[in-house]
Amino acid sequence: MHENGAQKTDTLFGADELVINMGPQHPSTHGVLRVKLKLDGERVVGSECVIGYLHRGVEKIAENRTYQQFAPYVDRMDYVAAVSNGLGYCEAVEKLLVAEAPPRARVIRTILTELQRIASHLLWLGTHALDIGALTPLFYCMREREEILKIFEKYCGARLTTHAFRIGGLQYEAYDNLEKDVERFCKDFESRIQQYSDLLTGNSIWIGRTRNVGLLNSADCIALGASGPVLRASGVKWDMRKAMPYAAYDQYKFEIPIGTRGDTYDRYMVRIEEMRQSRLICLQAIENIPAGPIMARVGKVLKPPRGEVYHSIEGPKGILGYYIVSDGSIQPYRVRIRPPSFINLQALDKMIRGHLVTDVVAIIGTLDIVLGEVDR
Amino acid sequence: MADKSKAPQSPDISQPDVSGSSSASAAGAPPSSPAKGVAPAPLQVPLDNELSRRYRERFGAAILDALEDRKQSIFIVHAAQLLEIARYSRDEEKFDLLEDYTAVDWPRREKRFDLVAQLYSFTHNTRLRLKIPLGVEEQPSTLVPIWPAANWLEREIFDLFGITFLGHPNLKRILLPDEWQGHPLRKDYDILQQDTAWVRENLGIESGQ
Amino acid sequence: MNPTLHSILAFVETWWVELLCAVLIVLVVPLIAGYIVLVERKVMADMQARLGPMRVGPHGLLQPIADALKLLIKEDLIPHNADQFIFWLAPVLSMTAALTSMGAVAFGPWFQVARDINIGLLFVVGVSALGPFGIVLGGWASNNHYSIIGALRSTAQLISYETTAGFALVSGFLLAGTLNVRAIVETQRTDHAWYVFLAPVGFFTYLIASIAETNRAPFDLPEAESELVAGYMTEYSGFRWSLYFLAEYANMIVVASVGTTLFLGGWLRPFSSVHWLGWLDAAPTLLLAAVGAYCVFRAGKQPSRVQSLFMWAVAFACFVVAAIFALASPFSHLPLEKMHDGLYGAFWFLLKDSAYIYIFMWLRFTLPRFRFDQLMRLGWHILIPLALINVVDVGVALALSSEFGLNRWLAMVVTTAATLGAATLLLRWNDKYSAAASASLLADSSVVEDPHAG
Amino acid sequence: MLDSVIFYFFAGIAVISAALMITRRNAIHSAVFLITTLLATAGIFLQLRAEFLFISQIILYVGGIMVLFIFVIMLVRLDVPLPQIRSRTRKWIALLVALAVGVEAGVVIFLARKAPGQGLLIPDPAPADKLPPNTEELANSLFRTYLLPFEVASVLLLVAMVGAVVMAKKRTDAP
Repeated sequence: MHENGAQKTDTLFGADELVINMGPQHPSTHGVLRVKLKLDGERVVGSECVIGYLHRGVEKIAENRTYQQFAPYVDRMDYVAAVSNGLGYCEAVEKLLVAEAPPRARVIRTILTELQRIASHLLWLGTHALDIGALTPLFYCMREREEILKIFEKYCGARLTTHAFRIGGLQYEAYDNLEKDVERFCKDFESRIQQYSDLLTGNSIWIGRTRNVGLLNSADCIALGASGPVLRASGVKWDMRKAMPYAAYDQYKFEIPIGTRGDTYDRYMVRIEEMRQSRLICLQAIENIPAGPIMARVGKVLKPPRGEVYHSIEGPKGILGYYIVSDGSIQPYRVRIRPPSFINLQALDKMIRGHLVTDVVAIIGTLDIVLGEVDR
Repeated sequence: MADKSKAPQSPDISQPDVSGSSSASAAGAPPSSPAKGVAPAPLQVPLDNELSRRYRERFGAAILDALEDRKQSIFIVHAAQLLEIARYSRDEEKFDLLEDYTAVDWPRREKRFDLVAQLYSFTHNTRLRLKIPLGVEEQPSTLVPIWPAANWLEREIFDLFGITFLGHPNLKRILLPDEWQGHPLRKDYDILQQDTAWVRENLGIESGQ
Repeated sequence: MNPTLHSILAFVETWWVELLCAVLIVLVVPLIAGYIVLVERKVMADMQARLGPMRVGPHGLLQPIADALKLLIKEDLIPHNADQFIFWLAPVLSMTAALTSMGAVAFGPWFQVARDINIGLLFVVGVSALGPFGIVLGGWASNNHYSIIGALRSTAQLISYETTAGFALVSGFLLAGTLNVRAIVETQRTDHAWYVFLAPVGFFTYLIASIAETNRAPFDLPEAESELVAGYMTEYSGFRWSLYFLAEYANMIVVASVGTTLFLGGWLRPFSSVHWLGWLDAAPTLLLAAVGAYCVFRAGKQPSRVQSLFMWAVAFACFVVAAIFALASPFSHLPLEKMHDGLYGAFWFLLKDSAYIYIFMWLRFTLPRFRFDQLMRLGWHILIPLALINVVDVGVALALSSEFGLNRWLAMVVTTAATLGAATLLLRWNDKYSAAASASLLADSSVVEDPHAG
Repeated sequence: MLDSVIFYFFAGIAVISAALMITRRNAIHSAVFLITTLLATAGIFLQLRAEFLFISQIILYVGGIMVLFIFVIMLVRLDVPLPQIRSRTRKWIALLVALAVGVEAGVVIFLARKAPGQGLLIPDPAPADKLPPNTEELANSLFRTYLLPFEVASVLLLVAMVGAVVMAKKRTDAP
């Protein structure tokens, strides 16, 4: 690990701190995150994240595309939750246009977004468990995620970067058996969640590896801007879907799961419970999908009036915000994306202080970051 | 590009006189608006509610303007008093979450940049946007002591816009390599532009495009 | 005749069985290890709702051979700053230790290299304990921090769990009264009990310690891939890497064999002293015939001619071996007793070995990985005291039955209960301790503050 | 014949690697050669049919102590070449000690030659299958004949170990 290695190698357990690099090529940094760790023995005394390896200048690209042309780009940020990204962007532009998607479109958007939330959490669960050394949950999670991706594929032809929504509503009508597919998935899914719980929730090694690891209390969470499951696990009962409902969330009943200690185990439990709640939302939504148009009349060429808008949704990883400034032309003057992973990652340093190197892996996992979104 | 048209019926909104003609001026409903035929309500209106009055009372001229754009509150504040306003917002008005902090470049304006902070209050479930017009040479004070979340966000602004924050604990580039020249999100940085020297030196290729 | 030549010839004449066994071990163990990998992947796939290797040969049966070929022709890299000599030496050391220790393992009453060595099992344990030198030295020689951390972890882990394993084995040795491998198995026959039933605590502590010693999950910290990339093997590739890999699996066979010999009755048939269960002797024949029949059944469904031909070949081999077993069985009334002992012994021994290794795999796919402090706490705070108490308790039980004429089984039940009681106390104490430890960990973490963080 | 081939093989390895061990600059290399020496000595034990001694040598010295040695070497990074000993007096002392050991060895061999069958050279070793099982012999002498000295020695070692732990603990607490 010559260049990937230690800068200071006097003694391993001596008085000097040892600096090691984790990443950017490391199995557990979920892409190309690089963390410089200052170690005292195996104890972390400081850290610095080096990011930007995947920086593509998405915000700059936005200024050179029309509003519709930019929509597919947002899928490439958090590529494991492309549908949620698309929802946030489309709704933000709709707000800028002072338009609103028709009810049918909103309900279908809600269904797909909740499925996407489940898929994102499943991928997180699998990789997080893998980081902690449990091999099997990954494959179970992939099995269920596959079902969701199949639904996406049937709906819009794409599985990963879906570009499922359009500004103003939907391009595609729901396919014939969408409700049935979603229902079948939801029916199976309850018992599948139980399988993960059987493997992990009560497992004393799992508890030993996650309890009291990476503590972050609610005050720190808010100060550091951490949102989503990280915030809820620290005991703040807050969810953008309840606080400022968007899409069709105001029509459905669901609970906001919260943790008590704000440790890795709590975040695990919160995400597991969120999957259950998402499943409930899906079940409620397919009960009654209103008939009607799926696209608002926004016109082929979008020229939003001058002004600016900030719109944020509860993405699977936290608050996903879009700040769009229009100068009245067909291209946005400025698009700012508030990436939840980027801001949650700030909390890493606080969380890993005093823990062992081994725990760093668990804590990076528990933050549920996607580097495509961190670096944009 | 920014001052192509001026909608006839709109009052000139955002205007702290410091900002030039190119800053976001108001527009009425666009031709493609769904509410055709109905006289469109103006999208930007001056804001005069409890909150804005409290802020104005407290900070007087430092609140350059208060307005509402698509029902979202915006305060335009003076950079010199940013820190006090931020502290007041957090402690008194309970805007405890700095949701986002970014900048917009208006190259033709006298004060070239707008810093834009999105605040959120868990207590009142409300949002507030602070806009801080900023000249090229101006250096705003950092918000890290108020909201630690500003740390990376300010680094990102520094990286992509070249705005320096006074008192920031670790102000260096975050997304781009440390030695990179130029600030890509400025409007005069072309989409195809890159630090060719850096690319050649560090990646061993002629061009990153 | 030349005296030197003469003595060499005499040597060969006396020792030809042993030499043959040794050659067989060196040649066959890598192959077996390769197939254990295949089985592991298949088991893992089955547990994880997928198929595993399917492309190379029918059901991936030729996968190990393909893998071996790939590893042999892969480029062999030695890092520039590595210590060339030790880097070369380390994997060889690992492999040598694993294969040498197999010399004293009795895979059946006849199949054993070092047959009369009267420290038998101790030899296996001692020599296999040399293997970790390969890990430690390899990790050091790679000149890579991940490797060194892996090597350090491996050393600490080895020292901790070797002790546990040793004490667990002592409880078995006490029961057997000998160290000789064959004598141990024979005493289990005459005692009418496998020692797993007489010393269950000993067996389970050995089971855990043996998993830890072979660096298998959940104790695979020296090579924890999500933390240390590949630990001590990070810089190894190609053939050297495959030596490490083979050594790991050979070591699994060794520890499983030790456990099988001492606690699971070695090559004895289950209930070997119960006469009406004699029909169990037909089990190998039936099992092999069934496997052969399954292969015939699958042969028609293979996607290509070559694959179905291969399947037929496997079926044929199964039938041939089944026939040999049938010929050697007591039912055939042929005078093949020595062959019967050897074949059937090997069958039961390998069956038990496989079951033991299956437990390794099962745990690997089920459990998350320990953290290093947890691993050490488990070793030093629970397993070592437990194994020690168990040794004392087994001794007490033996004394009770031999000096005071107490029923042997009763004595064992009483002392095992005492050991388990002690284990419960240990666990409770440890829970308290670990809670305190994590509390102090958090207290520490708030002390360090670095303004330049982020 | 074969016996002497095996003996000289092991003895040669032991001597050569011992020499290499003291001449290597790199501590890990030295450790590796020390391991080789110990293994070769163990081989000689095995040839003498002292099986228990052989395996104790391997388990305790090679498997236990040397692992700890290497652990410590890796921990404190002794793998950098150590400075040469320049002190003249130390060189003289070393020479003196070496001479003394040499003389001692010579005397032992001389005496052994004088009284064959009692010293190092056994003219007619007993046939291998007639040897008493030496593991049992060893156990008997340790746990029956010399039980008290054996236990005293164990207690002494225990005390030494506890003392070492206590001293080591003090030192880390002091600064």
